[in-house]
Amino acid sequence: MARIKYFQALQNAIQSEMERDENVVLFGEDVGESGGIFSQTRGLYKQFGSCRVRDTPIAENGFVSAAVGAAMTGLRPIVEVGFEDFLTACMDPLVNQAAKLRFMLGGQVTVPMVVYTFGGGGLNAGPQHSQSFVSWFSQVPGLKVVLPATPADVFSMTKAAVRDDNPVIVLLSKKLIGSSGEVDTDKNNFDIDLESAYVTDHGDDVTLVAFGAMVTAAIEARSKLAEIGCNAEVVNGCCANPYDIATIKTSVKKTGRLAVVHEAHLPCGPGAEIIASLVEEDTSIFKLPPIRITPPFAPSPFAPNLEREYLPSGESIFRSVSSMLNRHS
Amino acid sequence: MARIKYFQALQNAIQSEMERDENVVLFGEDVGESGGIFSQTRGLYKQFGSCRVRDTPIAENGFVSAAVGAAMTGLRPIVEVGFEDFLTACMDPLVNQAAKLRFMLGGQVTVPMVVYTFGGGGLNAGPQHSQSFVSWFSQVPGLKVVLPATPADVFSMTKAAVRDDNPVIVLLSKKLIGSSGEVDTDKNNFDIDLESAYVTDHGDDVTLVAFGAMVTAAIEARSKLAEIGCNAEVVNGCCANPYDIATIKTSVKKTGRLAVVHEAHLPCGPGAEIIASLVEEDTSIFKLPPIRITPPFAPSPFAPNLEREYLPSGESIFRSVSSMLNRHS
Amino acid sequence: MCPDIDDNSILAKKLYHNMLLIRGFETAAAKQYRDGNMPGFIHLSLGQEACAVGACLALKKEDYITSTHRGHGHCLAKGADPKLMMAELFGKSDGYCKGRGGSMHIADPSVGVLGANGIVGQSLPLAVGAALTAQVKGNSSVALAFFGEGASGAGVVHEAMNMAALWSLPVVFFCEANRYAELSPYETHCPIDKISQRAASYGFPGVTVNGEDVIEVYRETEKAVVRARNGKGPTLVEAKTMRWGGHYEGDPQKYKSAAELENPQSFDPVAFFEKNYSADYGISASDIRKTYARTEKIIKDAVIFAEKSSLSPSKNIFNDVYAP
Amino acid sequence: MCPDIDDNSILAKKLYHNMLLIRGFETAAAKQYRDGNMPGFIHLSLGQEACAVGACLALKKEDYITSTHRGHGHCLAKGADPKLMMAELFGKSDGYCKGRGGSMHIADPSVGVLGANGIVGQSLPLAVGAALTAQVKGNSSVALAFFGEGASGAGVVHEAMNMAALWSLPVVFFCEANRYAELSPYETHCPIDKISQRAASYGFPGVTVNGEDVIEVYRETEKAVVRARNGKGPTLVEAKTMRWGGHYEGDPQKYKSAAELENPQSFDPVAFFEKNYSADYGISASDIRKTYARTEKIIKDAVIFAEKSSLSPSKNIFNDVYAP
Ligand SMILES: Cc1ncc(C[n+]2csc(CCOP(=O)(O)OP(=O)(O)O)c2C)c(N)n1
Ligand SMILES: Cc1ncc(C[n+]2csc(CCOP(=O)(O)OP(=O)(O)O)c2C)c(N)n1
Ligand SMILES: [Mg+2]
Ligand SMILES: [Mg+2]
Repeated sequence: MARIKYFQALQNAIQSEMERDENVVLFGEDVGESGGIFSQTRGLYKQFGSCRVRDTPIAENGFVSAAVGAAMTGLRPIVEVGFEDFLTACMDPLVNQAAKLRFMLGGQVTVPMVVYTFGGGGLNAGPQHSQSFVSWFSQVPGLKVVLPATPADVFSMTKAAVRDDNPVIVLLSKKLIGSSGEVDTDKNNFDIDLESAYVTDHGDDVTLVAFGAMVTAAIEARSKLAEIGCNAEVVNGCCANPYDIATIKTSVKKTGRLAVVHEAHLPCGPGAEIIASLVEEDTSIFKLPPIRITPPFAPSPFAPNLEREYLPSGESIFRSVSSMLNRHS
Repeated sequence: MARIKYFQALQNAIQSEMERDENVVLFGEDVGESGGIFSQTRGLYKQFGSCRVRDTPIAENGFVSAAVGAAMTGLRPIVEVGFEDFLTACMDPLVNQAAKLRFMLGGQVTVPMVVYTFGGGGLNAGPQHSQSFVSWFSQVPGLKVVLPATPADVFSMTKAAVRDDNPVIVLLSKKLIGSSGEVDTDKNNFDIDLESAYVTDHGDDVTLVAFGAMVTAAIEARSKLAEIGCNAEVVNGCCANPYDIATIKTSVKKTGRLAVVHEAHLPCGPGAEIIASLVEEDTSIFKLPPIRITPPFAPSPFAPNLEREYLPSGESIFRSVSSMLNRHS
Repeated sequence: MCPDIDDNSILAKKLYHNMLLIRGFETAAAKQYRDGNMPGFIHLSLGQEACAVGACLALKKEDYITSTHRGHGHCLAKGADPKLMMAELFGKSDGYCKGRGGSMHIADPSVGVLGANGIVGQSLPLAVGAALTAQVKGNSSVALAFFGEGASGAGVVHEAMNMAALWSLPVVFFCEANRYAELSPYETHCPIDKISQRAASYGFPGVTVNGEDVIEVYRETEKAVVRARNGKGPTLVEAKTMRWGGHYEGDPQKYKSAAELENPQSFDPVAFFEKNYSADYGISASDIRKTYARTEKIIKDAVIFAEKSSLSPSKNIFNDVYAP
Repeated sequence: MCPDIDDNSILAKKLYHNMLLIRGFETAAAKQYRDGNMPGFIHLSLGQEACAVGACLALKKEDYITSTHRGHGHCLAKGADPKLMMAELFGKSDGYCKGRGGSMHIADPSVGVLGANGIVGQSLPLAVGAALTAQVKGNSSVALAFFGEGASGAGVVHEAMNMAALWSLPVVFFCEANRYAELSPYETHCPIDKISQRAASYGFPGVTVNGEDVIEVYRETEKAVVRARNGKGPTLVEAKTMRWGGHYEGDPQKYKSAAELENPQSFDPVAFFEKNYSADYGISASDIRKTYARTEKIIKDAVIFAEKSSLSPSKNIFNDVYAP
């Protein structure tokens, strides 16, 4: 076990997978000699050389599609798209190529590739550098999508993603880049699958399902709720294609109350999917109306005071959940 | 009133808006002299000339972004992206530019533009030419999204979209291109707003909310359901940003039963949003668990027998709804 | 390295044979389509046979191609099985894609066909990726991407060429400038006469060839392939060719002039070969007849195979969405 | 049409003044950023002043520019108000974007600034759209798009240039090749020495200028603007320039050599002007001192204005998401 940072967990995971399998290559903007704009690829160029670690030109469509072509022919590319906002530039290779090729070509190929990116708000990066597009990818059969919330998540999910024979999108959180946590970096048997949510903190009164950076916020809210005698269970949603409804259902069956927290917008977001999936199976699962806690339906504003209000936080989750409980007690 | 086809309604709407306002221009691949691959722009080049009606090169990113630049400076561009599947190529101008510019520039600009496209299945066009990305755009503040289900819808929604001062995406259905309907093409006061669903057929037993081509299928299912004594209410969802939850709620309050039908995939689709929105307000609104009727979570297959099974149809909606009713009676 | 074409009549015969194979396949497909046996859309390459054949015979089996919506010829020329192709066009279970892909998605990785593709422009970066694999693995494979002059306006084409140049990848970009993109002519898409001039933007060679002349296509592509195989990086080869028919089968082609519609066969790579090369390569009238017969038989068998193949069962729809 | 520069000392003085204004603005912004008064990221254009100024003074007020993440200089040169810009960088309610956009989204349509933009490459098609408006409306406006050599690898740049050529639009593509894109050098992005060569791919003129020399930048851009205004279509102007600092303020610049880090000011358009042109244009040492003082005062006022401006109220977050 070691205490490392979120971005180091990424670097460690890539490094150990590249050591393990020489077909793993890494490319993206500034991932090479410079070591990445957040130092997330530091040392990899030196260790693995210019053939396996490459700086690309600014051509997300082209280099993600090249990753698909490489994956079809025997490499296992890891590709960085620096900001999640720039996935808008490579939707075609992700959705029309990577996700579909295996099915569309009758099973003749596999497309083992990983695209990781830093998304969400918290750094006052403004409307074009703070977005969360997670639910777009929930809509796409053939893709897997994960959202690591801790350095340990980053490490294990990235490694599992590299080993997966499908295209996997790893949606990292910009806000968490410098956060620390315990990671067992020596561990090498990746029995975790990419499709499991997990409970971070147990409780009986209300279930908080959160994704990515919102997990930390939910855990903060849990502490505050404890002060008013509410014992919340926090579920780290982890994956958004597929959603681990089973784990969430187990919790909601117990608590009867649900708040889903995410940085993606409300309409057709992860919260909608989770609530609909639960009620479809059992209309009486909710003792109280479930709630979704998300940014307001506006682009992400730049100014710190505005962004602070905009993003769900421990405080705002606490407020929303306690008013949900009060309204109905 | 005239009986015209779906694609003609589009042509008529564009034509009359171009006659009304000389700032309206049209561009896209093959919309010019050739009149469009579905004849959807026939005659416009001749009537309005090569300055206002232009064939673009194959450059969806570039020409949609050019539409944004034109809209910011005083034109009202209508842009065709032939197949909805190719919107993957212009997500950046739609999401990072058109949708955000007004907000992001502090209200200094408006971006009045329309992007229309033909989506969904039914023509055995295969996995890269049959998709429905509607819920991606439900996630994007600043956009409006409509899905015309009839020639009358096409006519009024397109005209209203052109007059709207926001970027509007009109998701047309490939399958309906040749379908006919009554349209009041002389009507010119477009009091309709772009945010209203409407009931096509009244009923008390179950609410079928459908979008685009699925409205026809739902109406078919309604006839079959009538044969087994079930009186279904069909709601044409019409818009997917925003969703008209009020109209849907009125119906579900009455029937207590809901099936949502769409061509978009299930996870985080319109059905999820509608169900979550309703249950959030009132956990007892559903007498029976609501259902979502969508294609299976796989890419759209080419072969007719496969695509027939894949897409929701009058028959499959009937089966799903009747088994929903049976399971619980 | 491929043998020199000048005194290689075996190769010349193969070029000719393959052109006839494509001619036969496309003609049969057109008929089957008109007869209602083929669903969806098909895009034929009649008139462009010399491009597919000249380019692909400059490649080895271990080399890759990526193709477009107009890909039948490319796939056949690279060695795909006409039976499995035809079955796919019919939407049958024995088709290359089990009926899931159709005409625009024919692929056979076992002979280096990484797939036709319905998204204009994507053939280039996909080939760049395959070339990257070859470079990283240090084997001598080359990737060749087919694309049209319409595709040349797509941004991803520029991105792919730029990346290939920067990384000196073993890739050949092969543009079939067939006068139209969908319903609009070359001039709608390209502000310059020769797309091959764009190679200068990336510092690699570009050449324009006569797409009616399969020997010329072969010779220039072969140079590009050798260059790529020797680690010298990409080349852009542009072939001026002609799409005999419409964009898709059934296209009324109202956008074409009467002259164009009347006699598309004025541009005919098969006839061109017969006229200009058959004597040189010692191909007799009887050889020609035999080649016609042989390719006709192959295509006939392919149609029979496709007809007999069963429909894909819809219960398998979840197969291959995800790899296990 | 813009006046000839050779005997126009008023214009020369304005060029000089505006360079100093940018120099002052960026220097103040850097300080405010380091002092923690500016949130988010800022990308400075110190060293590149001659590009923004030379290009924008070749334009009229009715002309448009589109800019990039490194846009302060462009906006100032085109006439945006330093006060409202600085307030935006502070995230205040009086900023151009009411604090919603920040450094990467400064815009002032009233003087033709259609906005800085955080998406690399999009400045070009947005300018193409503005040029389209001018062409359709038949007025004489021209649009100029700034972009970097890094952006030149983006597909949309190719799409925009191709479209502008095909439609003969009144647009100027202005590339600031400042040696780096983020953390990687020119060679990572461009396989050729001069980006201006790419104009040949579209059949319009391309020229490379010395980005240290504001007069040369002005003169060549002016030719391009006149060409565009006369309906002759686009031009690509590339200025070889230099980014003094890091990609963003605070960038540790580990990727630069010691030599580069030591003396970025070896490339200095302001000093270049003073040395080579001040005498020609009759600009005395006292004029120079006065210009420094005047621009310093403007910037100081801008900072005070920004400091005094209030925060944007978050209750207004739904304003301007949709037009009424
Ligand atoms: C990204 C994208 N945009 C548009 C289309 C629609 N489309 C299919 S083929 C075609 C024309 C292609 O022209 P060209 O590249 O010259 O190939 P050709 O059909 O002549 O072989 C177009 C526009 C598409 N398939 N993909
Ligand atoms: C589509 C997209 N990809 C990546 C980025 C991240 N990014 C911001 S600036 C930059 C480098 C741009 O280099 P250049 O065009 O040379 O401009 P400069 O910073 O040198 O002014 C990159 C990669 C982005 N903003 N947009
Ligand atoms: Mg063509
Ligand atoms: Mg640069």
